[in-house]
Order: sequence, then structure tokens, then C-alpha cells
Amino acid sequence: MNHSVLGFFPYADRLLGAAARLKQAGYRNITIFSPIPIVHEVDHVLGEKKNPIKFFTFFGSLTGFFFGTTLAFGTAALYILPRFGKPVWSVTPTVVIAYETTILLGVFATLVSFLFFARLPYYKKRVYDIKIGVDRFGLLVRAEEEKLRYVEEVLKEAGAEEVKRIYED
Amino acid sequence: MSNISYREVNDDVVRTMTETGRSYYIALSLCLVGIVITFGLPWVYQIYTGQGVTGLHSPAYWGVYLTNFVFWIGISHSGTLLSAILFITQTPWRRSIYRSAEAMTFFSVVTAATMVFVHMGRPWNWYWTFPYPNQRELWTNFKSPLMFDVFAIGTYATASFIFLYFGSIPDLAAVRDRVAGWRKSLYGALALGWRGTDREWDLLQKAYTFFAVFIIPLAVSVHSIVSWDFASSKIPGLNKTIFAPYFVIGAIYSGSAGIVTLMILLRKAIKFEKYITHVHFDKLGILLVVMSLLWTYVNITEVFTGWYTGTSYELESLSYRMFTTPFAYLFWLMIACNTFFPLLFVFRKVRVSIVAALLISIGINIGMWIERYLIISTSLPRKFLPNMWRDYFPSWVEISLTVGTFLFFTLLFLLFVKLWPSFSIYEIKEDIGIPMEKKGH
Amino acid sequence: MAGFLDRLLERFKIYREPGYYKRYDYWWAMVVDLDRCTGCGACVTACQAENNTPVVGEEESGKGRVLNWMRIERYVEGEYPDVKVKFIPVFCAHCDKAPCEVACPVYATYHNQDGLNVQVYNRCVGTFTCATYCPYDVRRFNWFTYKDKGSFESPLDEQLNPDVTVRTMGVMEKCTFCIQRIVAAKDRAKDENRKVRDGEVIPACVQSCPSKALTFGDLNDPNSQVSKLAGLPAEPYYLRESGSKLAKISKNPRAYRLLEDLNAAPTIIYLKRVMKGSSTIGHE
Amino acid sequence: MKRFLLYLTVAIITFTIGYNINLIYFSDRAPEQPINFSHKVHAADNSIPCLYCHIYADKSTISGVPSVQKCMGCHKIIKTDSPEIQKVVSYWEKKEPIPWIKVYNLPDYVYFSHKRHVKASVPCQRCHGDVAKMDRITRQTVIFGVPFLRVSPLKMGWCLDCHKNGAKEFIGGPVRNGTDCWTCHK
Amino acid sequence: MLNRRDFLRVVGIGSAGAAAGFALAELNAPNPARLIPYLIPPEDIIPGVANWYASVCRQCGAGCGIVVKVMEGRAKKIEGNPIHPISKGGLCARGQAGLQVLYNPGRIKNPLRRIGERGKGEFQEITWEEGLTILSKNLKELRDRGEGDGLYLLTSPISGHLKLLLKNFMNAYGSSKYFAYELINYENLRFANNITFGQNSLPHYDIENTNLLLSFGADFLTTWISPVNYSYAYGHMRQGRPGLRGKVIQVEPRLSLTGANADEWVAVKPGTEGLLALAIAYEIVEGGYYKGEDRGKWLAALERFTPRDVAKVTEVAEERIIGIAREFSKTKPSLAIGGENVSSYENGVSNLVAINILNYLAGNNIGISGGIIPNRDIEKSSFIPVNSLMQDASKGKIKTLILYDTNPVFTTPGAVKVEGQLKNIPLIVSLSSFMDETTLLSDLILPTHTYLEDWGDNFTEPSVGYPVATIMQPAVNPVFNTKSVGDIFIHLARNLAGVFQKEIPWTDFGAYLQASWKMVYNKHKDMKEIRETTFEEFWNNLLSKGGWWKEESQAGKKVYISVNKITPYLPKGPASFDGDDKDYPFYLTLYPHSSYMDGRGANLPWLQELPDAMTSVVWGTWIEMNPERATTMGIKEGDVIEVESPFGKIYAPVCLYAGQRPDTISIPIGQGHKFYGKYAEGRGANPLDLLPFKVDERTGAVSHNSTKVKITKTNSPGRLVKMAGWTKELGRDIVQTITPEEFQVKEG
Repeated sequence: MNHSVLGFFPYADRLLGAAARLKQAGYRNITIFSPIPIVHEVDHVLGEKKNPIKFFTFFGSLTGFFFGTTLAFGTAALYILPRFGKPVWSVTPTVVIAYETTILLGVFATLVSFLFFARLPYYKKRVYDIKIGVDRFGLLVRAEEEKLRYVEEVLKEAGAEEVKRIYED
Repeated sequence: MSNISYREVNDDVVRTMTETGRSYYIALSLCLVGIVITFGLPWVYQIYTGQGVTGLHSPAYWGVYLTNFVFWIGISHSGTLLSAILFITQTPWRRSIYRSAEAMTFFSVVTAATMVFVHMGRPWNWYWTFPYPNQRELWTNFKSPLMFDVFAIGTYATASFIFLYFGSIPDLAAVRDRVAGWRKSLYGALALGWRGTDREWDLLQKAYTFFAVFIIPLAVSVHSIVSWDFASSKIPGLNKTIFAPYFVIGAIYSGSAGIVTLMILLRKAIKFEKYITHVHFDKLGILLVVMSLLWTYVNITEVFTGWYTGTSYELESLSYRMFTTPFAYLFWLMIACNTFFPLLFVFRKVRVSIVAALLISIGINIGMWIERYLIISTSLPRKFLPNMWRDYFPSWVEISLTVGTFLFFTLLFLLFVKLWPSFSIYEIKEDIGIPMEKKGH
Repeated sequence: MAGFLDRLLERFKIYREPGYYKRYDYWWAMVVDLDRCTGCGACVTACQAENNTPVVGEEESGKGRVLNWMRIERYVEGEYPDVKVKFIPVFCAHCDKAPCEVACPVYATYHNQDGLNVQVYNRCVGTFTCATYCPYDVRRFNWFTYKDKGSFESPLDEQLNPDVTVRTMGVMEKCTFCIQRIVAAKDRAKDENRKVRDGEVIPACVQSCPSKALTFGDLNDPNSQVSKLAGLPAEPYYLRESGSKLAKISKNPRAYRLLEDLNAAPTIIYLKRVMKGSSTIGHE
Repeated sequence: MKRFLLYLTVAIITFTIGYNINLIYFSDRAPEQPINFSHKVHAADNSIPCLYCHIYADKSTISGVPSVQKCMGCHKIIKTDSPEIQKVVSYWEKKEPIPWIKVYNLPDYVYFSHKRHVKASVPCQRCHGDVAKMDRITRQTVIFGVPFLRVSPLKMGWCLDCHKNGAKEFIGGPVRNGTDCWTCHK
Repeated sequence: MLNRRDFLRVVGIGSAGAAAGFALAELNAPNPARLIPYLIPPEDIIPGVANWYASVCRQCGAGCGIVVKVMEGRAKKIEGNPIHPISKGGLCARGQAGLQVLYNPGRIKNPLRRIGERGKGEFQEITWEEGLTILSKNLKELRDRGEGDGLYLLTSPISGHLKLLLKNFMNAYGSSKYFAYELINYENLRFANNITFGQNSLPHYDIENTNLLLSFGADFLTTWISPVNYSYAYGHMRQGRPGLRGKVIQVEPRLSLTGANADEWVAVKPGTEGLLALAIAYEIVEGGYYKGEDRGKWLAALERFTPRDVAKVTEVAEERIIGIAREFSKTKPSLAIGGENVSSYENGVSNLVAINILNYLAGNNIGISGGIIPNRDIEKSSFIPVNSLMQDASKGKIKTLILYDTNPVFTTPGAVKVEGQLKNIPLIVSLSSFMDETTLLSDLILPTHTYLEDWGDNFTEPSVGYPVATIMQPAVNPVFNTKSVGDIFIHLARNLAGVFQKEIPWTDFGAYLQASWKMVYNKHKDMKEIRETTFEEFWNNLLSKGGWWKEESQAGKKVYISVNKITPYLPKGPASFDGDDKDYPFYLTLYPHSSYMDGRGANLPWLQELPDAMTSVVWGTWIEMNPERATTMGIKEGDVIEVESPFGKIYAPVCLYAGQRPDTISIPIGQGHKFYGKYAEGRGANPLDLLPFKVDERTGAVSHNSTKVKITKTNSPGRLVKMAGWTKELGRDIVQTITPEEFQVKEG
């Protein structure tokens, strides 16, 4: 049965120190809560994470480009109304449209992939404390119950203000 | 700024959202009433009666409505664009101003969009301008610059809203944690269940970077496309290749001035002097000087390209704009506002003087509005066949709706200030610095 | 699969053909002999009678909102007593490269198979862009629903031409070369299984012109009245190529097109007025 | 507050639905004509060809309603005792035309020529439905006395469909220039 | 989320909403359109397909043949009759606007009887029976009292069988007082032609084939005599003959539309045109271009008019006079015409005689193709100087005045005070379609058909070298409760009975017309031009063709002008003007507006909105002024100025126009109606208010150009609505030109 320990830190370096120690000790399931992005520092401690978003962005943009092109060319071919001595398939305007749709679908893909990977939106109850939104850093470690004692120790040593255990149902 | 505590930041921002003075409500209701009077009623009158209530005529088919459209699109430019550029370049002073600037972007795009519908002769058929499958098998004409506009502005509005919203999620979560009642459920829903985990932060930063990267070319393309509405015509005074950079630079210029104006007012109104300091105005002042010089250069180039054609078409259009009353007054007022006064920002004293900055930035915005007005209303009445020349002046409906757009924008902004964390809590905190026991890395 | 690809390629070729020029059934065009035109304005009223264009009244006229689809422009040159007055009737030139067509976002204006630049009133949303882009200022806008404003006060409405719709507020309109007459002539021709004859279609303005300054016909037909007057060779397509000056290919020394250097390729061909004083021949 | 909003939303949505249901399905129902004329009796039972009465259909854009004289031409002798025929007679005697109600209404900006379609041997039933089965002229199929989906919606897509695909039946291919706007608009 | 109660509520609200929506759609549903069948289908009408009826245009006296497009019984368009020799398929703006005469909202819809004071405009609708009874009772009483001669009939100069009918009626009634009046008339020209050519008619000016046209103030492209025909001729003269291009020289103080189209403009001083003509004539004779035996006599007669002397008076350079003279006599054929402008000076007849002489001396341009082709004599004109009618009125001689198609209250000079004179007439009957100024003063108004609803015919004067008769047939059923004017008189005749029964036995005017044409047919049926074997065939052809004409030229008849006979009629000097030069520094040139003519077209909105050809002004009166002169006086375009003559004053805005002599101002006639439907009322000013009571005693024509005026800038409200924004071309090559020389080279 897995349970978690949550510790609150007033300072980021202490938290990071604790995290580093736990990591070394072989704890994998470490989550760091922070009121501000400390991505670099966390990466330093916990190792850099993969960035899956960029592929989505890329393919989203590519889809957007083809969507725009198809829209402009296709609708022109569906209903032919010649204009301005221009061919039915006119390249320049299509490029403009495709440019915009590239960006639009790129943005959408980024948005969707972000939400997907960040598991948002999520409205059910999760481990959280409102202090995190203000000025406290949190360290959540999830492990088998017997290993949690060590975690608590580490956290306290590192200078956590408060350490609590969270039992899951 | 480092002497401010994190908690204070949270308190200050939440305070702006929860504590509401009487003057706010007065301003809000004045805005609402003003919109109904200056915007709603005249527009209903115009829809009911026809576009004949405007001062438009043949051949001046474009007038103040399009001026407003271009102006608001221009205003929209700086917010997001600056925010994105400064984000990518990791400029620290961005952090306390960018949220409002992005909101300004979104709201002015919305304001500009209303002008499109006001401008249309049959606004109830607005959906015909969108490509959607229909039984008539009629699609839109993608060769039309207006269609580019539909796409560009649509994309821009969407993207800048997403940009604005994404940047705000952690703050919305922070606000969610502090409020009660209906606000709780509202911000609970808006915050999407944000917890501030390292994973969330990581993905947010990465996604945000992509948005920022997208926003920059998008913003440039939007205003170039708006300029193509004019430049792809054959009309003397409009048909110029310089128009795209001219408009983009003008847009950034007016947008930056708009930020300055707005920041000064906002800072005063919600007492945020400690977050928006002289540093910001110092930097923005330098930006304005740069933009002013750039704008002046393109403006001179624009006039020069017209003059250099040597055709009677361009020359008449130019002389009508520059030397014929009443447009000459406007033209030279514009030059004064946009070229000369901003040069005062060269002096640091002026830059950090709030009053001077306010006056000059408002002046720039007036000047930029005049620029758009002149482009439209001095080119169309001086087209190719002199027999059709006829001056254009706006009618009361047009003037009233123009005032209405400003009220509309103000209303949106007032609501924004109350309903949205108008300053980025977490980024101000970033500005303050990560709390470390040992200083330095 | 190969057949599909071939078809696609063929399509592509067609779709890349600028403006479909060579596939037009007719190429309606008008020749205006400025030496015959007296500037009397009969055509203007004839147009108004034929096409249900409303009378807008003094107030609106003063604002420059008359809805006449055509107008006579007058240019007064010189000082007393060496005054020269020149007239030119200006209508929609049905440009082959019409700037207005590219402007409309909803395809309310386009080029049809007769070489006409046509306006579909019920599709118009009123963005004004076509009128703004038009170098000849020939597009007119329905600022109001003039029918409701009393422009066709009973019994004046009895006169309204049933072949032409009465436009409502917010719609752009312009000269159609009296397309209802073209439609009627084509209808007749179809009954008799033939092409429309030269001179069978006469727009209202051409019909009324007392001095016979206007001629209307098919430029695709080398024997038509307009082709002869314009002095065009049998295959006049390259008139539509960019940069083509009429003066270079026409056998008629008087032929020119209005604002030709704008490269809108108008299909209204003017014949220069013979007049003492400076000549504007060969102005390049 | 929340509840009120819910009610309001529901009301607005259903209002729109109701409005549109009427507009789409019920607006063209068969109006009651001044005389209870039956196409069934004339076109089916007595197999009178359409053009016998609608004499202008192959000559003009409009097909034409038969003149009162035309009605009287037959009904001087036939079924003179029927009350509906008595109405015709009374119109004839009053020298008044019969104010029929138009069922197939086209907007002012549409140009439609009966002549062209009749000459292309498009049967009248193609657009007007099987009038020979209708006692009262209608644009809808009637199921259990309830007017249902339209026989001919008179919408642009419907016209276009025939101009592009349906026309093959009659002229062996799509209508030449059949999708040009000014073929049907004016 | 939803409990049962809520659910039920939602369902209830939902169904109520749907029902409300359904009901609203039901209420909003458009009223079903009606299909109204014919009672009896007309044989020749297919609904949706237009019928064309040939007829004649009555918007001016030119008599153009028209065809009227009629759909479902309503006139939709008027076009020129392509086979008609006058209009040749063309039609002017006035002719096009004929539809608005027919469908004018201002038409009188029912017969009216005056109930209030005269001129107050209070009328009561009556039936036709009542109206005609009132009139016939009055006429009967009048005749019974032996005052038959007290019946006056005043019409416009009409021609054809209607005129004959009216004449017959008046004769049968026993009155000789049938007169015609029109402001813009050609009586002076007829008179001058009678003196010179011995023919009291308007000749055919063969502009079509001439090579040099010297026009003295004849605005033949807009208003003068037969503008549509002359426009066709003009076009043909310019570009209709390969290799040949006729030249036009226009002599007039104000550059008219014709002047604008001419190659040269001679801005002559007002009133001296006749002298200029004589100077040219002198030069022709003196230079030996005139080769007749009586050269010496001519020289003697013209010796006062040497170019040198005349140059001083006319302000035209001597060399120019000589140049014109040489060109005029060398070019063959050449033609000189004198127009409205010249004939309406106080010495109008003399000017026209001088111009006619010019034609004679420059190689006898009379009777040749490209010159003047005289018509047959027409019957003596019944034209009346309106002042003599007024004298009769003030003396109480007029007991009953019937007016038809004429509006003397508006079209007479202000000083005549027609309004006051008419007070003495016991009964004024107006046969008019519109409530105009004169009709308003009448006691009984019998509304007439317009020409599109009526029968009639027109014998064109001047025709085109051969007789042209055009038939007028009702193209549409009457729009209002009106009657044909012929029918009114036939009805009156029936009511009066007696001698009329014999003279006027017809039932209606159509029958009368057909009977008259039967007589014409019977008389001429042996002619080779008439191929029809029966009258029915002839009549049907007449109606379908629109008229009857025999296409042959009458050229070839030469005339001889004797010096002695002509000398007394030559102009003695410049025309005299009312108002001395010091107080009234400006000559006043009035000209009929190109659209409204003498004001009759002012109630037609199309014409009101048709930009004036020269100034592009719409919906109002304007005063044309030389820009330089205006600048020196501090007057800008659009300023309202007061124009004052010794006889009256008017206010109107200024329109600057470079084609205007600095010492002259010009005002178009036609606006300034007090009553004439809502499109004309209270619009602009009537410049006739400035004029004295001055007519040519011999002909009765009003001299409307013989007044001088002064102008003052005022601040009165007034508005100049101009369509043209800018009149300078700015080197944009909009109207491109080539010179005649280049044209000759390229053509050759």
C-alpha cells in the first residue's frame, strides 16, 4: 500500500537538498510543489524531464498548414468563381491563410498536449495545500508505508516546517 | 523590490479583486451607461436605418469605423508581442506589467472586432465571412485581404487569449485558494485544478515558450494583413509596399504608448506603485523613443515613396493630406505628437516623470489614431477620377460609436481588473527572487 | 489510379489558368466614341429607368450618394475664353482583372463566363471593400432601403422593372451591362439553338444614346461591331495579359482604355475625342 | 440565481428550436385556397396535362394561373351543381379574378424561368411534387394529416443539386453555367 | 444535479418556450402572396414577357418616335423607336422620364371643382359626369347669351388631329379664340424663314451631312427644336462618314453643351451675334466668295458691317471673323444656324435673318444636302403673344378660358402678372394632368391622360426632309380617373348637341383618329409609298411601325433672296437691353434647362437627379458665373447671390463656370415652381421673375435675353448640390484626345 509524506519548506534550497537526498536514496515518486517556477533547479536535482509537447506542436502546426492549404485550394475548386484574372488556385493568398492556420492549430495542439500531459483540468480532490499558492514549497514523496519514516526524517532534517503523512484510501 | 514578501504579493493582488470601492462601481456604471448611449443606441439606429447615417459616401466608402478598427488592432499589438519578446529574452522588468498588457491585447482585438461588424452594411449576415459547409455550396474568397483578416484576427484573438489564460493559471489557483463564495467556484473552475507541482510548472513553461514563439510572427502577420486591406488596393495613398512595416511599427508604437498610459492609470487606481516603478517607465520610455524614431523613419519613407512616384494620383493625395485644410492641421499635429514630443523621452527626467509620460503617451495614441484616420480619409476621397472627389467627415453616429469603443475597452478592462489577477503573482514573486537560505546559487 | 492522377493534373492545369479567359462564352464589351458623345445624359436616365435605381433626393445627392450606375464626367480645361469641356461617360468597366473581385470576402462579386464582372446582391454583406478598390468609382451602395424611404412612391413603383431586383439596405450594386437583357437574349438564342447575334443585346444606355456614341457587343467575335470599332485582331485575348496597352494592338488610332496603366484591363474601350490643342497620343 | 439562469437558458434554447421548427417544417404548409380546387381530380382523375391550364409555362418565366374564363370553359357544362364550382361561377359573374394563394414563393432576387425548365423536359412533378395526388396544393408530404418534410424546399442548395447532378437525367450532364450566380439571381 | 421538481419545471419552461417560439414564427410568417389570374386572358399578352407599343414622345415638341415596354399592363420603359426617322432609336433623358409623367404621384386623380377662394388650392373631387356637365352648361349659357367668342382655348403648340378636333370644336361653337402658347418657341425662326426663304415653317437643318456647322447660340444637342435628331446628326457628322469629319463653330456668350462639343467657341458679346453674322457675310461678299450677279448690291447693303467695325462691338477679333468667313465659304457644304439664344434678344428676328443670309451668301446652302432643306408650308401659326391674351382678360373679353397642357403663370415673365389678369375671367377650366401654377387658379380641373395613355398623332415640324407622321397609342390603361383631352371635347360636343353632331359625330377620340387616318389613307392610297391594300392593314402597320413617313429627300429646291426685300430686316446694331450699363453691369442669359425645358420636367425625380450636363448641379437653380469675375467680386462657389433686374429679383447659389463671359451671367429656366408636385415645389428660383413684359410684336415670342442685371452677395440660405467634385483633369489622361490633323493622318 502506498502512502505519501508531505513536507513544507520556507526556502527552496532546503527543499531541493531534501529532494536530492531522497532521490539518492532511491525514491522515485517525488513531487515538488512551489509557488513559483523553479524548473531549472528542480531539473538539476531530479534530472531533466522529457518534453513531449514539442512533437504535438510540430504536428499541430503541420496539420494547420495542410488544413489551411486544403481549405483555400479546396473551397476554391469546389465552387469556381474566377476573379481578378487570378487562377482558381492562387498561391499567394493560400500561403497567408496557411500561415495563420499553421499558427492556430499549432497553438491548439500545444494547448491540448499541455493539458493532457499536465493532467489538467482535474477537479477532484488531490494532495494540495493552500500555503503552496503563497510562499511555501512542498515536497511530496509517495512510497510504501514502511519507507515513509525515513522520508519524514530527511524532511525534518532538511528543515521542513511541517511534515504530515497522507493516507490514501 | 526584494523587500516585498511573497504573502504581500498575494494579498495585494487578491485585494484588487475582492475589495471594491465606490468609485469602481461608479466608473463601471458610467461605462455601462455610456456604452448604451454612445454605442448601443446609435448602432441599433444604424442597423435599423442603414449605413446612410454615417458620413460615408461614394467614393469615401471607408471612414472612421475602419480607422477605429486599425487603431484598436494596433493597440493590441504591443501587449502580447512585447510580452512574448521579453519573455523569450528573459527580460526581468516585463514581469509586473505583462499581464495587463496581454489583457489589453485581447480586449483591443475584441474592440476592433466590434468595429468590423459596425462597419458592415448587413451585419446580420456576418457568418457568411466564415468558411463553413453550407447548402449554398458557397465558400469564402480566400483571395480577399478581408478573408486574411478574418483568419489573422481570429487566430490572434484566440492565441492571445490562450496566452493570457495560460500565464494566469497559477495565479488563478492562488486566488482560488484565497477567496470564498461564488468566486471560489469560478476560480476553482478557471484554475483547472492547478497545484504547482514541478511537472505542471515544467510543462507550463515549455508550452508557454511555444506560445510566445507563435505569438511573435502572428502579431507581425496580423498587422501586415491589416495593412494589406489597404495596400492591395490600387488607391493612391494606400497602394504602397511600405505599408506592412509601416503598420506593424505603428502598431507596436501605439501599443507601447497604450501600455504606458494604461500602466500609469492602473498603478494609480489600484495603488500598485511598489510593483510598477520608475524602472518600468524608464525602460518603456526608451522603447517609445526607439519606436518613435522608427515610426518617423517609415512615415518619411511612406511620404517619400508617394512623392517619388511623381504621378498626379499620389501627389494629389499627399498634398491633400499634408497641405490642405483641415487635414493639414491633423497631419502636423500627428507629426508633433508622434515624432517630436516622444523625443523628450531621451531625458531620463521626463522618462521617470509620471505626468510627462502620461501626457506624451496619450499624445502618441492621439497621433496614431490621426495617422489611421488620415490614411483612410485622405486617400479615398482623392481617388483616380477627380470628378468623384468629395471630402469625407464623420457623422455624429460615427463619432459617437468611436467614443463608444473607448468606453467598451474601458469596461472590459474594468471587469478584468476586478475578475482576473491583473498582475502576475508568480512572476512578481520570481522578480523578488526564489527564497533561499543561502544567497546565490 | 493513373487516371485519377491524370485527371488531377488536368484539373490543376485548368485551375492554374488565370481567369479562365479563353473559355468564356462571350466577352461583352462596350466601345464609347468620345467624339460622338455629347454629354447629354440620356444614358444616365435610361440606366436609372432600366435598373430600378432609386432617386435619393437633394439631401443625399449633396452627400455624394446618388445611385446612378453610370455618370458623365466633365472636365473643364483652360481659362476663359479658351475653355475646353470634355465629357466622358463612366460605367463599370467590367475589368478582366477587376480589383473589386479580389476584395470581396464572400464572393458577392466575381467574373462570370461572359466576361462580366457581376455583383450578386443577395450575397453582399456590405464591407465596402469592392467599392474602395474600384479605381473608377462606379460602385454604388444602398445606404438605406430606398423603397421604404419613398423613392418609389406609389404609383412610381409601377414602373419598376420586374427583371431587375430592387435592392435593399446594405448592398453594393453597380452597372451590370444590363445583364437581364443578356440573359433574355441568351434565352432567345437557346430557343433557336444558336449563339447570340451581334447587336442582339443592347443595354439601356446604348439603346438610348441619341448620338450613337455607345456600341455594345462581343469581343470574342471578330466580326462584331465592337471588335471592328476597337480595331482589335481576331484573337484579342492578349489584351488581358498584364501590361498590354490597347494602343499597341489596336488598329484604331483612337482606341484607349481609361486609366490603363493601373492594369485592371477594363473592357470598356474609349475612342479618343478629336479636339484641337494638345494631343494625348502615345503617352507612355 | 443558478436555477434562474438554467431556466432562462432552457427557455431560450427551446424557444429557438420551436421557432425554427415552425420556420423549417411548418411555414410552407398548404394554405386554404379561396376555392377548394383539387389537382387530384383534374390532373389524375381526368388526366388533364399541366400545360392545358398553366399555359405560359413553356413561353414565359411564369407558368401562369388559368384564367377564370378557362375554368368556365369546362365548368359551364361539367359539374355545375357542385358548390365549389358555384363559387367559380360567382367569381365569373362578378367579373372578379379568383385570389389564389401562392404556394411556391421565390424571393425577389431569384430569377427562375419555367420556360427553360419545361423546354429541357423537366417534368413539373420534379419540383412541384406529385400534384396529381394532392387535393390541396402543398410543398410537403402529408403523413396522417401532418405536413412533414418539404417536397421542394426552394432553397439554393436544392436548386444547385439539380443543376449539378439531377440535370443529367434531362440534358445528359450538368447545366451549362448552371452554377453561375447570375443564372438564377438577378 | 436535478431533482424531480426541477426536472418538471425545466420541462414545463422548455415546452412553453418552444410553443412561444413556434407562435412567434407563426406571427412573423409573411402574408401569403396572391396569384391573381386574368378573368379573360388577353390574346397578345404573355405574363412575364414584355410587349412593345410604338408611340410618340410628348415631352417636347420634337415628336420623337418611341416604343413603350409594357409588362402585365404596366409601362416599364420607354425607348426610342429604332425605325423612326426622328429619333432613330435614341431618346433623350426627358423622353426616358416620360414614365414618371405617367406614374407621377403628383398627378390629379379625379376631376376637381374649386370650393375655396381662387388660388387657395381648395378643391372638391367630383365625378366626370358632374365636371363635364358644369362645363357644358356654362358653354351652353355662354352661347345662348351670344357671347360665343368669349370662349378662349389656350393650349401648347400641338399638332396632328387633336389640333384639328379642337379647331373644329371651336369653329362649331362659334369662337375663333383658339391659341397656343409656349415659352420656348420658334416663332421668330419661322418668321425669319418666311422673310428669307418665303416659307413659314421650320426647315430641316441637315447637320448630318454638313462639313462646317456655324451655330449662333443654337443649343441643338439639348433643347433646341429636335435635340435627339440633331444629336444623331451630330454623331453622324463627326464620326459617321469615314474620312470626313464635320467641324462645329459655336458662337455664344455662354458655352452651352453644344458649345462644349464644338471645335471652336466664339465668346461673342451678347446681342451682337447678328452683327457678327453680317460681318462674316460682308467678308464673304467682299472677299469674292459670293459669285452672284447682285454682289454689288449686297456689298452696299452690308457695308456698315465690316469685320473691323464689328470686331469692336462684338469683342471678336477681326482676324477671327475673316478666318471664319473664309472657312465658312470654302468648306462645302456648310451650314449656319441661329438658335434660341440669338432669337430671344429684342432683335431676334433680325439676327436670324442675318444668319439665314449667311447661308445664302456662302454658296447658297439652301436646298442642298448638308444645308438647309425647307419643309412644306404649314398652316398659319395660332401662336399668341401672351400679353394680348392678358389684355383680353383684363378687358373682360374672356368669359371662359380652357387651358390644356400649358402653364402660362409659370412660363411667362414675372412682369406679366398673369395671376392677376386671370382674376377677371369668370370660369377657368384646366385640362391638365398635374396641379401646376395655372391649374391651381382654375375653377374646374378635368384631369387628362398623359401621352402614354392616350390616342393621338403628331406631324413633325421640322421633319427630316420629308413628312413624318407619328401615331400615339395608349400603351397602358389609365392609371387614374382621367380622360383623353379629345374625349373631353367630343363629350362636350355631345352635351352641347346641335351643330356639333354634324361636325363631331364620333364616340371617342380613338375612333375619331382612326376615321381621320382613313381619310388620309383614302386620299393617298394611290401613292407608291403606300403598299397596304386595305385600310385595316394600313392602320395595323401604322400602329406597329409607330407612324408613317415617306423616305425621300426634298433637296434641290433653290431659293433666291433679294437684297432690297431683305435689307429692312437686317439688325440695325447690337440688341438693346433693359437696364442701363452702370447700374446693371451684367447681361442675363436665360436658357431652358436641359432636363426641365421650360419647367415642365421639374416634377420628375429622375430629371431632378440627372446632373446638369455642364455644371453637374442637381435639384436646384444655380447662377453660372465666370470664376475670375467672381473672384474679383469676392464671390465663391455656392454663395447665394441676389440677382436684381429693373423688374424683379431672385436668389440662387453661384456656380463658377469658365465657359461664361465675364460680363454675363446665365440662369437656367425650369425651377422655382410654387405648385407642381412635391419634387418640384419650392425648389430653386424662377429666373423669369427677372424679365420685363417684352415680346416681339410680330411673332409673340418672349425676348428673355434682353435684360441686364446686377448681383450682390447675400447670406441667404441656399444650397448648391453639385455632383462633380473637381473639374480639372490634372494630367491624368482621362479624356484622351487627338488633334484633327493627327486624326486625318491616321484615318487616311
